[in-house]
Amino acid sequence: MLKISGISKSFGGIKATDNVSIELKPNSINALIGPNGAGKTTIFNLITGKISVDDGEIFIGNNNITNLKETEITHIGIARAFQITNIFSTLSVKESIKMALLAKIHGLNNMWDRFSSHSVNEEANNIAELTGLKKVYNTISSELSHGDQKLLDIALALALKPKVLLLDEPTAGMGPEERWEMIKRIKELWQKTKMTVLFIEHDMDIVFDIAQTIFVLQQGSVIAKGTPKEIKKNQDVIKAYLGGGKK
Amino acid sequence: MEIFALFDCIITPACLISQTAGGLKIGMLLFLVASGLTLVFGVLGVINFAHGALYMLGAYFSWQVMSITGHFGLAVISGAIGVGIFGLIFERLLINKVYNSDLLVQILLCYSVILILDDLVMIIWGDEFLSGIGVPEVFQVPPLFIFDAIIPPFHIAIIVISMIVALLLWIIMTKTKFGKLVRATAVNPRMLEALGINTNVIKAGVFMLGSFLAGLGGALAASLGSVVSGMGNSIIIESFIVTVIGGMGSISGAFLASIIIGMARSFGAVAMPLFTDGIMFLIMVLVLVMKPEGLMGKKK
Amino acid sequence: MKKINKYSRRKFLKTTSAVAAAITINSGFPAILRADNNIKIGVPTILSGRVAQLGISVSNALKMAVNNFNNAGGLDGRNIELIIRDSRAKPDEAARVCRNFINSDKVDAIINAEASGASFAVQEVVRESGTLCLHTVSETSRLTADPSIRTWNAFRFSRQGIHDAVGSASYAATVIKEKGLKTWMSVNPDYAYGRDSDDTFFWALEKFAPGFKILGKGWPKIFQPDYTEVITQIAREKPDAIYTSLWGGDLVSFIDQAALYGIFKNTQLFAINLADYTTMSAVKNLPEGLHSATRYVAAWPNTESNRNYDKSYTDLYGDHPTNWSWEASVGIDYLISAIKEIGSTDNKKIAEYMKGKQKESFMGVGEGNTVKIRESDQTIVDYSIGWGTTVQQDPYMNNIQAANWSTIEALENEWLTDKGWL
Amino acid sequence: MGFLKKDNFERDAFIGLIVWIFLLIFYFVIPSPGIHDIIQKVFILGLFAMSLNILIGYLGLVAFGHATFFAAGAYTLGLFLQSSIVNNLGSLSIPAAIISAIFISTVLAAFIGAICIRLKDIYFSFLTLAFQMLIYSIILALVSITGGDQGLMGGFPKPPFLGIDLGKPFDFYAFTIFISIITIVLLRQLIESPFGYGLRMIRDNPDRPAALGFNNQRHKLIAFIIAGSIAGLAGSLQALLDVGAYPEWAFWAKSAEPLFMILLGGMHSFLGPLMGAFIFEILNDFVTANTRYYGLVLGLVILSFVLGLRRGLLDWLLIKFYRK
Amino acid sequence: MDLLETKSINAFYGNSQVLFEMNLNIKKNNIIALLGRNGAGKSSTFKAITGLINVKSGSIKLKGEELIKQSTSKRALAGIGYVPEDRQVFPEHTVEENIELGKKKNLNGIDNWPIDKIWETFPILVKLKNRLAGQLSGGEQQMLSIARTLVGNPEILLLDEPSEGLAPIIVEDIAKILENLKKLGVTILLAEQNMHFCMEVAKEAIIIDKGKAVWTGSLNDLQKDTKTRDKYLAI
Repeated sequence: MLKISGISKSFGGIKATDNVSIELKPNSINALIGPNGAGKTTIFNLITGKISVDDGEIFIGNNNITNLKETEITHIGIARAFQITNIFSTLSVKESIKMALLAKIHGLNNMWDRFSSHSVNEEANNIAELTGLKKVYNTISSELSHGDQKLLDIALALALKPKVLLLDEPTAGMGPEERWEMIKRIKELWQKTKMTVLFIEHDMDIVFDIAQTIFVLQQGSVIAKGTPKEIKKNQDVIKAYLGGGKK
Repeated sequence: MEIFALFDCIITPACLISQTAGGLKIGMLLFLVASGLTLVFGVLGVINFAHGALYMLGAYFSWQVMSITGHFGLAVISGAIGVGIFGLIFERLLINKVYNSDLLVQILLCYSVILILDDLVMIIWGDEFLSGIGVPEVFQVPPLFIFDAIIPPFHIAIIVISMIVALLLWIIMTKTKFGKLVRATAVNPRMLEALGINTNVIKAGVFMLGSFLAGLGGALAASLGSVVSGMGNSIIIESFIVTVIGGMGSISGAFLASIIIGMARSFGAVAMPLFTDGIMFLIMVLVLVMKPEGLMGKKK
Repeated sequence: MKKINKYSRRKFLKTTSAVAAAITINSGFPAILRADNNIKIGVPTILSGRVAQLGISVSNALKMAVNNFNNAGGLDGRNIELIIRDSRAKPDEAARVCRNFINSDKVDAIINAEASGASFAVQEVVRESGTLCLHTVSETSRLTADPSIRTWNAFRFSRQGIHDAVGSASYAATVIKEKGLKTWMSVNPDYAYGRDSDDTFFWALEKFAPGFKILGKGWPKIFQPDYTEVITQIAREKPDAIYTSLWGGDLVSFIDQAALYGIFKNTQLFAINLADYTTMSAVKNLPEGLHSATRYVAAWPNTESNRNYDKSYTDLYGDHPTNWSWEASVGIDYLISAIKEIGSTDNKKIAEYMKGKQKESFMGVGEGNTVKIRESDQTIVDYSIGWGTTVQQDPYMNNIQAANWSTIEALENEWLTDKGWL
Repeated sequence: MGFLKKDNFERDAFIGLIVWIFLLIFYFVIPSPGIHDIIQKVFILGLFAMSLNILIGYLGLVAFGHATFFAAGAYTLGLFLQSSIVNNLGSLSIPAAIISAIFISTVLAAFIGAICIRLKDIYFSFLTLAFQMLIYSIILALVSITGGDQGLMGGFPKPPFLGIDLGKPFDFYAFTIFISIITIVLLRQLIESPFGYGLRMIRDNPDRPAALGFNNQRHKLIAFIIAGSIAGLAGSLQALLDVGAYPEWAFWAKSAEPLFMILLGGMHSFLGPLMGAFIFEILNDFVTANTRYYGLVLGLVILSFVLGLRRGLLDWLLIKFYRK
Repeated sequence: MDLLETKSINAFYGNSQVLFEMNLNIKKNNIIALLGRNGAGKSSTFKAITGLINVKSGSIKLKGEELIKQSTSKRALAGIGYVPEDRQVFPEHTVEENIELGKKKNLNGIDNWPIDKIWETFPILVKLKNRLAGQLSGGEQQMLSIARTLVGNPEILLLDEPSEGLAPIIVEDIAKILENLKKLGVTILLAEQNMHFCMEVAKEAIIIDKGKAVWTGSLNDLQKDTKTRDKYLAI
């Protein structure tokens, strides 16, 4: 579904990602892990076109999306939720989801209809149900709990009906119970929508619990990939996490 | 537009020198005011629209001291120091409340202070313009002739004073502990806090220094002309032009931009006498479009 | 130093009276609630900001006249009520204030004490409403000289640029002859008044003393704090004479700054607006022998009634009248005598009365010390225009020469013809 | 009358109509021209402030040179009606003048906006200010066309059209308020449309829209142009009222006025700026009638709003009594 | 008495909670490793102690004195020395100036760290004295950041991931300096992901996970306790 082949990116001479290749199967759920500063978020930014690729190519299905504009890539089928919650603070949950739905169909150029009575209402409702935000449907985003804000961020991405969904630390900043709640939700979503999911996560319990394939990143390179079992045993990975760097 | 007049001027030493000296003097007086503005912005992130009103206060304070003591130097210094103290009170009472507010709130706060001060000085010192504090007697001498160009010694004094202020400012900012703290506050106040430094004190000090500079500019302006309510309103716009052209927060940028504006005024008066203001705004538009961070500003 | 001390005491006096004035200028709100049979006169003017002195000196002059009228019993017991409002020098605000006077306060007349821009706005309001209007401040000739701007119900009591220009030029011509001045420069504020003044002065000078040469012109902005760029040009060109229509604080700054260049040693300055008490006393070390028109000085016209006027004003307000004061005084005198004569405030009758009316006045230099409202353009003529040299102390002016009104009017006609306004 | 229950255009138009009729009745009930004058000006300045609030309140862009478009509208209308075109158009002149005023300010806004929206924050503000002052300098310099500092002098004719004679106070009152209400209803439609919600989205989070596949810059530019054209309309109405146009309207201090109104009324409620215009005008009338220290009073009022209430009056009322 | 004691700290970034009832007890003259995976809350713990993030409830005591209501600068003056993870040197100040900015005496007016001693301890900085800090390498910046905090005579040094992103050889240098500091009696709380690095310098360790302290003990024990390691540190 998503194929990244040999992408590299440098910032001021320092290689943030170095010849990274990742391939995701359709309808799979995958994790991207690695120590701080390994370049995980950079890879997300490269995929979504937020920053340009120096070298290498990225495909969704058969579409080459390398260095297209962020908006174009979004329309082709990649959506993301952010590490630092990235929502619209003064809009309600309902309004926010509708905005995302309208953005998808270029409906935001419409000046002649009322936003409140616009036809995407039902779809928005579905997405809220799916993400469990129905109970806070009319709450202003800034007043939501942290967990719900995270869910809203994901709901915004879902509204774009992406082929590939990227989640950057969906459980960051949550209490232990909230975390599992969130993970259950994500699992459910993935099962229902049949999307391809790639997520970044630090909580290894979570990673091993839901990821089918895990990619381990260190200092800009993929040092290992495989099933949770394979990864747990991988010596390089253990060293990266416990040992003194590239010794 | 009289391009030929400009050309004639540039090839005539008398014209070139006198216009250059004139432009330098205009620019240096402007620098005094603009440097305070850019300093306050650079460190506190506040657009102090009321900076011009502080300049006006400097003129009034020095006029008051002059009328009591009759001593020029004392009048200028106490005008500047008076405004510095006023600035400190202003910062403690009002400005520090809007450090983290929107641009709009900062602007409106400062604008309300302009409105209030403009009327207050009229209530205190009367509606009519005051006569200014005049030029000290030592400078009431015939002007100098350099290659046929006439330059009043007092203008040289103003240029020298402003240059000295610029130099002192440079020394304060680069050589003293206070200056180092100020520059560090501008970059990373939270780290400085973690090193045990109360940045609120630094901020108040910076605002005081900025106000002092505005007051000094106003006091010197009072020696060259009348003192009147609302006199800050034209200088504040010019100071903003200087600040933007030089790069917001950059003192060396303000120095460069002040000279550019001084020269634009001086030679603009020869070439396009009816559009000298327009020239300044045109430069400002061009700089913002081509290099929004200003000539010496840093890209964010 | 003594001078400054004295000066500041005077300031203090003025400040107190200004604060008192601020409290007494009170037409109340909302205006609709007040209704009586007073004769109401609305005065839009500038009371705040840097030209507040304009509005204050007009208000003072008007109050002085109105109090005298009211104390004398008014018109069959009807008093005149002045409603003075600040427009803050904004044309749209002046228009709004006027509409309010007319519509809400139902004023019988408007005495317009606005500067030029706002005066044109007031003119449009009264053109629509037909309210009687006396312009007493704007000096722009066009306000009454251009027939397309005139209206039957508006009269001009303020001096006019073209009159001043002719008067100035004829005086300058005598100095040119005497001192052999050949080369000229001019420094005028960069707005309509300054440009008109420059235009008309040199136009008229050409008639009186052709053959001079203009070396250059400076156009500082109004309220500009720094005149260096203009002064360096003058210092370089070394003209024999300079003409300037700068006024108030700007003129003070210009003279102070130019004196540093030693410019007035060899150059004659013709500053049309210098002989104004405030301006004269504000200039540091006033150079000797600058030339100025008489804006208002007690010494000219050299008559008993003029000195009396100065005295009664000064006694009341602790300060000399200004140019704007005399204009307002003459205006309200006309209005009061019209009301008395006619016995009502009928605007058509008053307008009829004023047209062509000759009236004795302390500023009059016509036959029997009269001024006249010329019928053709409803504009004051025969007011005193004098030129002389300035001196440091009272009476502030020496060797004053009066302008000749027949010359003025003859050249004015020529100018109007040139402009296509006649 | 089912449409009244929903949030829709018909309802707003209906309310607008009711308000208009109410204000017409008011004209005769309270026959005070002074109050009528204030109401007219509140609507004109309200339009000006509401147009700026599209940028400030809904888009989060502090535009500092909005009076540029106000002045452009005023001068265009004045010059149009002073020109000989009026002779040819006759009774069509006034509608044509207003349309051309809107057109010229729209074109100007498109040009200035396209350059300004590329910048952010304070740089955006300063560039709009610089453009405004540049245009102010040009108005002053082009004396032969604009009359320089004295403004357009000598008035202009106001030929009646469709039986409306703007020379008559009632006609002017009814016409100005009618045009304003129509514009406000249209503006309401814009703000409540998906487009309008797009503005809020950019304000709340300028980075996110791109990740939703949405073009920020184009949206901003369109909003800037619409705001400019409404300011131009407000300017043209003001010019009709004062039968002239003045350079003061292009000066930076004029741009500060709608900022005050937005502050006083509230930037987060649709009618906040209109309410601000009302407070501003009443304050203006009351203060100038009672003291010449207008600046002192206005300054203290603004200060108390900035530091005390911390929001506009309508915003405050809505929070206190409605949203809780 | 413990030198530093935190009790039931609940801390937030905006409205997201990062620390949950965090308890720490640190004794004097020691290097303690604060271990935990990425995002476990190590940096947040430091920021809560220095007052850089919002602590809604709990207690932070240094030498028995309550700091929770104090501003960041007051806490620094009281003896909290903080070396942030990203070093945060002032890039446009020279090395010497950076150190000058951190210069202060401890609360008793005693200066244990005169500048000369700094140059002795960090010889690598001596020749860089007049270089702008922004031009230094990561390792040099790390040394500078530590030195800058030390001249302020802190009671305790909060050192956040000093080895992060540095080449192994530099990491060794830093380890040597920490050994040295330990000998000089400096109390250090050392946040690390890299357990290997900690083994060299620290004896005691605290593990935090999901915003809570979950394990305390000696590093040697931890080395043997694979179960705990797998649970909290390994993959």
